[in-house]
Amino acid sequence: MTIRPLAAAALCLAALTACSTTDPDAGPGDGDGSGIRTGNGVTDSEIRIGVLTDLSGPFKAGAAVQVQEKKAYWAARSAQGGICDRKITMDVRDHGYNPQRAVSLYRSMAPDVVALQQVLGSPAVAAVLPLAEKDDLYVGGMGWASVALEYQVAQIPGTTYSIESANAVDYLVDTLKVPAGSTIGHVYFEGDFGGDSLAGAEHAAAARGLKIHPIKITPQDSDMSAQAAALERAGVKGVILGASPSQLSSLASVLASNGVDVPLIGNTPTFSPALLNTPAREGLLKNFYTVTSVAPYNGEGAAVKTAAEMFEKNAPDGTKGWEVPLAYGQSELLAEALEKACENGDLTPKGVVAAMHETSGLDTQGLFSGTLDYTKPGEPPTRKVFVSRADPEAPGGLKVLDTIEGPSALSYKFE
Amino acid sequence: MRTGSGSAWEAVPAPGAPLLDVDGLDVGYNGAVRALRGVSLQVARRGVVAVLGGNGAGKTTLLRAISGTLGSAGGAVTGGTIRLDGRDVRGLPAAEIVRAGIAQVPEGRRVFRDLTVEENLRAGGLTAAPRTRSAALQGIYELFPDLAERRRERAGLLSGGQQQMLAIGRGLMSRPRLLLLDEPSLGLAPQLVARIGEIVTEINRHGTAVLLIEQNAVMGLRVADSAYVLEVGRVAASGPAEVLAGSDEIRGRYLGAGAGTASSADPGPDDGREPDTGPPGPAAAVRAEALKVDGVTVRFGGVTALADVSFEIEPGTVHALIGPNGAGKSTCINVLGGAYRVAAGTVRYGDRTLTGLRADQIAGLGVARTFQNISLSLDATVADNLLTGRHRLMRSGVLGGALGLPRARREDREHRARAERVAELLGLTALLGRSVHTLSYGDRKRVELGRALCAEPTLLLLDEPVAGMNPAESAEMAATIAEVRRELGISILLVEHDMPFVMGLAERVTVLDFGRRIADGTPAEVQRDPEVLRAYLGSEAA
Amino acid sequence: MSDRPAASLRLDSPLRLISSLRLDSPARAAGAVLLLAAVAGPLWLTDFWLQAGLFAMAAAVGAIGLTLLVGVAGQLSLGHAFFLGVGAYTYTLLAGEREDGMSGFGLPPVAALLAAAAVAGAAGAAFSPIAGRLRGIYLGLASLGLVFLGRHVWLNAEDVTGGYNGRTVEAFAVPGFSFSDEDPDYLAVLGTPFGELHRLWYLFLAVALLAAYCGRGIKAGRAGRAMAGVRDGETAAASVGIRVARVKATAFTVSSVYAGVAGALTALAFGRVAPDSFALTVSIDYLVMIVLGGAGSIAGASAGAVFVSVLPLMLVQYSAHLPFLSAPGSGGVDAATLSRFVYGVAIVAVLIFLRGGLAGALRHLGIRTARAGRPSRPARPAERSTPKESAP
Amino acid sequence: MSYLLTQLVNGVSLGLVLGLIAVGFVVVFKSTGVLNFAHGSVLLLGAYLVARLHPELGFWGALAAGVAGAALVAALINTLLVRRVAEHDPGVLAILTIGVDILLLTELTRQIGNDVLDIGAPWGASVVGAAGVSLPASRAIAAGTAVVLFAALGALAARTDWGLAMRAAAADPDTASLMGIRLSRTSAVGWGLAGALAAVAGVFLTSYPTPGVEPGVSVVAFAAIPAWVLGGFDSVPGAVAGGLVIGVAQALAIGYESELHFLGGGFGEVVPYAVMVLVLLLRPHGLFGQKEAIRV
Repeated sequence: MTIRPLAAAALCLAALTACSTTDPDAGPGDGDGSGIRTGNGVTDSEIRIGVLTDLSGPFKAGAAVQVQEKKAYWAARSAQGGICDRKITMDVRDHGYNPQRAVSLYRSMAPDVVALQQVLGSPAVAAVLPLAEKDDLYVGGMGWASVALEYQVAQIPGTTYSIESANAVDYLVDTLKVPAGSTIGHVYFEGDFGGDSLAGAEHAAAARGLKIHPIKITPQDSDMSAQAAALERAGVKGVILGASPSQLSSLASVLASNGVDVPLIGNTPTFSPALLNTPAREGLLKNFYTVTSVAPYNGEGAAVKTAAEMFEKNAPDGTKGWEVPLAYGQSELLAEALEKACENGDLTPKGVVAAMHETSGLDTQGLFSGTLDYTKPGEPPTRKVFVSRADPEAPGGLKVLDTIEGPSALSYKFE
Repeated sequence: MRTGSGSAWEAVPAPGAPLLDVDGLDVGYNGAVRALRGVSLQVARRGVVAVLGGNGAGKTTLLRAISGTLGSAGGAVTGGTIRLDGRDVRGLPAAEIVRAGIAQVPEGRRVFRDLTVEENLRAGGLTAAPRTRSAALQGIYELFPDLAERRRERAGLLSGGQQQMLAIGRGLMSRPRLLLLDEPSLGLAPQLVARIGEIVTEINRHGTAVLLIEQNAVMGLRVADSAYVLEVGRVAASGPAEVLAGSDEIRGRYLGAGAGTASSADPGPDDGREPDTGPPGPAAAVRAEALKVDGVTVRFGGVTALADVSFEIEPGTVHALIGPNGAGKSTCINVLGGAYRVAAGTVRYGDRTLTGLRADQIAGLGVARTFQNISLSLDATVADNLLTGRHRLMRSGVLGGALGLPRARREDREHRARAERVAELLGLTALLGRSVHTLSYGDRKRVELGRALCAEPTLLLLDEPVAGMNPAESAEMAATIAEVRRELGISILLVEHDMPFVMGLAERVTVLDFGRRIADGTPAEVQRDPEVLRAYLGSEAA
Repeated sequence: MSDRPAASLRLDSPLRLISSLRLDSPARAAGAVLLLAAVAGPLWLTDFWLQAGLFAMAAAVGAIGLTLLVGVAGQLSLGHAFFLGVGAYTYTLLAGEREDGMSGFGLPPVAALLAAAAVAGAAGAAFSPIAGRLRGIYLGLASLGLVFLGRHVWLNAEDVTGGYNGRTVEAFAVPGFSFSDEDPDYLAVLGTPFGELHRLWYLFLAVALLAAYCGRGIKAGRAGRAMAGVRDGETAAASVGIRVARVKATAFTVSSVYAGVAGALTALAFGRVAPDSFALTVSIDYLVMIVLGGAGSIAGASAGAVFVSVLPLMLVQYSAHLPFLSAPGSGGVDAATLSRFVYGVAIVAVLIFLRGGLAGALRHLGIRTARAGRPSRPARPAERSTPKESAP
Repeated sequence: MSYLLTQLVNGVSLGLVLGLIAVGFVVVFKSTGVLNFAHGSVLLLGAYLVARLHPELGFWGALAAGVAGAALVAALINTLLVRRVAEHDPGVLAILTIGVDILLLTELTRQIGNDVLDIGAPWGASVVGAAGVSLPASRAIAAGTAVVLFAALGALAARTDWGLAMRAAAADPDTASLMGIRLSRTSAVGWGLAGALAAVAGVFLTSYPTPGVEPGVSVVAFAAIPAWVLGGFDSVPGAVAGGLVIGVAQALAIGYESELHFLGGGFGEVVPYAVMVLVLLLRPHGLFGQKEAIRV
C-alpha cells in the first residue's frame, strides 16, 4: 500500500515541475497576409458565428423562424462576396431553455466563433453574458432586458423593455387620453423581462401622474380570469402586458367578455399573429396595441420589405411575425460590426466588440425605430419605438400606427 | 395442455372420484423457503375435511395454493397438481378458481369493513349469474338471521362472531362446490365456536364440500369426516376424524401431555447435543432483574386485546406465555417491548417503569426481542444484521463513520468480534458473509435471535422462536435457548404454540385466553388446569 | 464477493472502483486507470467536456447524498432540489460582495462552502420533525411542497438571490490561489493553459471523491446500519435501541449536507445561481439518477449522475453526427427530443427489466401507505399475516 | 362584494376541475397504489386528441375520441408497464410513471409543435353572468359537468356490480380476488377512469379563457396533487373538497395579490403547496384521510 502515496507524490511533483505561470502567447494575435488580425472563428475564407437558441423549449416557435431567416441572410450575404472576403457560416446550438446546458454549449462554441449572433432566453442570457464578457465575445439578440446594457460585449437590438413600457405610458396619456390620476394595470412575468417592463412603466406613471396596479404572473399561468377581475376591481384605465401570447390571448378575451373596454399595450414578445384566430380576436382588434423597437412584419421600411421577401422565399409556410425583421435586423447589426472590424484590421472577437461600439447614427431602413447609436455604454442605442395595432388584414397581424419617443421614455435613467 | 386426443375424455371424472384432489404439492416462498413438500389430500364430494397443525405448519399456504392467491404473498407452486373435478386448476388466477367453483373464506374474516353487510354479500356473488343472486342472498339471510337484521350496517361495526358469519355467507354467495374455511373459530368465544361448527355441518348438508383449517382440533375433528395433520409442510398424519380424535397424539400436540408419544417432542438424536432443559446451572451469575407486569390493559379501538394481565418473571428464569391464537400473547410481548401503549397498568423491570418508554429506551435498559414474522434487513449480510443489534453498545456517529476515524474503525473491529462470538454460539459463523435473503427460514430465525443477543440483553423476549421449524430444528433451538440462559444468566420470556417445546423449557408458564390471564404456574400445574384444557380443546374437553 | 442474484445492476464507475480499494487486482488496476484518466482530464478534454464533467461531478455529490436518504434510510424525498438551492444560495450570499444592491458578506470562499454545507444541513435538520411524522408518499409530497415554497422565496428575496435571473457566483479560492482565470492569471501544466474550468476540475474531483469515501463510510458504519434498520422495519430497529426519529433526522441532515455542497458546486460550475436550477424537475432528475444506478449504492448514484447530466449534452453536441436526427425546429426527432426519449426509456426499462437490481434496492423504501392490508413480502408462509381480532 | 363573489365563483369552478384531476389520482392510487406522475401527460393527450380531431369529427365526436383515447392509454400504462414491475413498491412505481410521463410528454410536445391548438368547444368565449358576477361559459359548464360526473361516479360506485367490484378491490385486493374479482380488470378500469376524467378536465383547462392546447397544460395536473393530498389520498369526496379548497385559495390569493403583497409577488402559484404543507403539518393524513393502521 505504500506504492500508492509514493506514486501520487511523484505525480504531483511531476505536475508541479510542468507548471508555468508566464503566458507565452501574451503578445499580439496572429495576422494574415492582408494585415488583418484574426482570432477564434475566422480563417482566410470563413467567418464563423454562433447562435445559441431554444429550438426545443418554450420559445422554439419564434426561435426557429429567426434561425431560418438568419440562415437565409448569411447565405445571401456570402453569395454576394461575404464580409472581408470571407464566407459567413452559422453554428446553431439548441439549449432547450436550460441555462446549464446553455453554459456547456457556450463552452463548446466559444473557441470556434468570432461572435454569438444570438443567445435566446433570459436565464440562458443571464448565464452566458458574464462568460462572454470575460472572453470578449460579441453577443447579439439577447432580448431587450436592461441588464444587457451592463455588458460591453452585448449589442441590444433596439431599445429596452423599460423604454418600451415608458413609451406605452406616454402613449396612453398623450394619444389615448388616459386622464391623470387614473390607475393602469401592469401584468408581467417574473424575471427581468417583466421586471424591466415594470420599472419603465412605474417611472413613466410617476412622471405622468398615474398609479400602477402591478400583477406578477409566471409563464405557466395561461388563465387570466382572476387577474382580469383584479384589474377590473382596481378600475384600470389601461393595461400594460409584459408576458407572452398565451397570457395576451386570455387577458384580452376575458377583459372583452367582461366588458372592460380599456387599451391593452404589450411589449414586443407579447404578440403572435396566431392569436387572431382564437377567441381573443375581438378583444385584440378593439383594444390591443404593441410597443416594439423592431418593426412588425408589415413594417414600412425598405429593409423590412427585403426581410419579408427573403423569408417568404425560404419559408413560404413560416409564421410571419416580428421575428423576421428582428432576425434580419440582428444580422445587419452584426454584419455592420464585422465590416467595421474588417476595416479596422482587427477581426478578432475583441475587435468585433470594439467595432460594434463605433457604430453610431445607423439607419436600418425601418428595421429598428430611429437611428442607432452604440457608442454610449450603459445606454440603449435608441429610445424610439413603433406603436402598432392588431390588424387582421396586415401580414403578421400588426399595422404600424406611429413611431414615438415620449417624454418619460427620454427621462428614464439606467442605473 | 392437450397431450393427446384422449385427454379430454379422461378429464371426465369417475363417479367416485374426489371433488378436490391435491397430489404431491410443493410450494416455495420467494424462491428460497419451501413451505409445502409433497402434500397430497382429497376432499370427497359433499365431504368435510379438516386440516390441523400448528403455526407455520403450512395450513394457510395450502389454502392459498388451492385458491390461487399465493402470488400476492410471494409464493409459488413448484410441483404437484391440484385438480377440481378432474380439471387441473393449479396456476389459474384466483378469480378463475372462484369461477371454477372454489370459494375461500380467509383467515381473520377480512370483511370489507367500509361496505355494508349486503354489499359484502353482493361482492361475494359477483361471479354468480344475476338471476340466482337474490335467491342466494335469501338463503344466506335464512342461515344467518343476524345478518338480515343488520344488512344496511357497515360490516366493520359487526361483532367478531357476526363478521365470521358474514365472511362465510359472502363465500357461499358464489354457490361454490367447495368452500375453503381458514380458521373460522379464531378468536371466538367457545359458544360461538360451537355455533360455527353447526354452521359448517349445515352448509355441508346443502351439498357444499368443505375444507376446514383449524387449530382448534376438537372443533375441527367434530365437524369433519376425515382430517389431515400438517407439520412443517408435510402431512404428518391423516385418517377418519374419529380415529384421529381418539388418538393421544392430537392431545399431546396441543397440550404437551404425554410428550413421549408426540413426534414433535422428539429431540432428534442426530444433532449430537442433549437438550439441557433442566434448571440453570452455575455457569453464569444472574444479571437479569425481575420483570413485574401489573394489571396491564390494551385496547385497539373498541376491542380489548389485554385485560388486566399480571405476571412476574423471576431473574434468570425462562418464563413462557401461552394461549390460543388471538389470546393476546403477541400484544403482550409488544407492550413489553414498547411497540404498543397500555391503556392501564404498569410494567416494571427492576426499579424502572417500562410503560411509557419508547421501544428504543426499553432496549437501552437491556430488553431485547425477536419477532413473530422475522424482521431483518434482507439485503444486508448476516454480520451486518448482527452488528445492528450492537447499535446501543456502540458510540461512533455519522462523522466517525464518514471520515473513517481510527476510533470508529477500532470500535467497528471490536464489535464485529463480539458479533462473531454470538454467531459462533448460534452456529452462524459460516453464514456471516451471506446476505440474509439467501438463508433458509430456520437460519433467519437464528440470525434474529443473534441480533437480539448482540444487544447483550438481560431480558430476552422471544416471539414464537420455533414456529414453522421441524422437530430437529426445534430441539436444537431449545438447546440453544437453554444454553444462552445458562451462559449469560439472563431472563427469557417465550411466546410459543409448540407445547412440548414450552413445557420442556420453561420454569413457569402464564396462560392467556381472550386477553385475560387464565392460569399461571409451573408447567405441570398449568397442564392440569381445567381452564387451560377448555381454552385449548373447547368446553367438551374439560 | 457476495452471491447476490445476477440480476442486480452493477454499473461500474470510476468512483466505485476508486473507492473500493479492497477489490481484487484487475478491478484495482481498472480503478487506477480511471483515476489517472480523471486526474489527467484537464490535459486532454475540451472546455465543453470539462464543463460537462463539472456538472456531472457536482450532481454525483448530490446523488450520493440522496441515495443515503432514499436508498439506505428508505425516506422518499422529492425535495432534494430545495436543499441544493439552499447550499447554492448560501455560498453565493456568503462569498459574494455587497454590490449592485445585492447583499453579500465577502467571506473567504472556503468558509462559504463549509457554511453552505452547514446551512443546508441545518435546513434538513429543521425539516426532519416533519419527516419524522410522515412516511412514504406523504413524506415525498410534503418535500415536494418544499421545492415550490423555496422557489417562491428565491424569486422574491431579490436582494439576496437576484430574483428570477439570479446572481453571479464568486469564484472559489484558497489563499494565494483562485479557481478562476485569475490569480495566477496564467497557469499552464505540461503546456496546457489551466483556466477556470481546469482548476475547478480538481476541486470538484477532490470533493466528489471525498463525498464517495464518506458516503461509503456512513453506509458501512454504525449510522448506516441504523438507517438500513429503520428502512427495513422501524419496530425491529427500535427493538435493538435505535432511535428511529433521530436516525431519520440524521439521514435527512446528512443528505442535505451533501445537497448543500452539491448546490454550491453546481453554482460554481454554472457561474450563476437562479431559481430554475432548483426546480422540481431537478429533484426528479436526482431521483432518476439514484434509481438508474441502483438506490442505496454509492457507485450507482455516481454513475447515474454522470448519465443524467452528460447524456443530453452529448446528444445535443453531437447531433450533427447522428444521421437519424433531424435539425431542430424542423418537426422531426431532434437531439433534445431524442435525449428526452432516451431518458424516459432508460427509466422505464431499468425498472421493468432490471428488477432484482434497482427495484430490489428500492423495495424497502418503507412506503407502506394507507393500503395497509396489502401484504409486504412475508418471508415465510404467511400463516398469520392478518391482524388478529378478539371477540368483543 | 361582487368582486369577492367573482373570485369565489372562479375559484369554485377551477376547484371542481382540479377535483376531476384529483379524483383520478385517488382512483389510480386506490386501485393500484400508484402515485401517478404521468397523469398530467394523459390529461394533455386527451385535450390534444380533441383539438386534433374536432375539425373532422366535430367537437362531440372528438370529445368522445379524446376521452376514450386518454382512458385507453392510461389503462395500457397500467397493463403494459405498471403491472410488469415485479416490485410493487410505491416509490418504484412512482418513478416508473415519471419515465412514462417524460416519454408521453416529449412525444406530445413534438406533435403539438409550435402551435397552440384550438379545442373547438362550442361554448367558445361566451360569458354567463348573474348578480354582478360574470363567469366564462366554459367554466360554468365545467363546474356543472364536474358535479354531474361526481354524482354519476357516486351512483355507479354505490349501485352497480362494477362499482362494488372496484370498491371491494380497493379496500382489500387479496380478499377481493377470493370473490372472483379480476384485479387486472379493476385496476385497468381504475386507470382508464382516471384517464377519462383527466381528458375531460383537459378540455376545460384548454377552453377559453386559456388559449388552447399547449404542452404546458400538463403542469396543471401538479396543482391537483395538493388537492389530492388534502383530501387524504384515498377519498373521492375528499379529493373534490381538496380541489375546492385549492381552487378557492388560489383564486383569492391571485385576486387579492395587491393586499397580500407581504407574502411576495406571484404567491398565487405557491398557494396550493403552502396549503398542502400546512395541512400535512396539522393533520398528517389530510383533511379526510384515515389514519393508517400501524401493526407490528
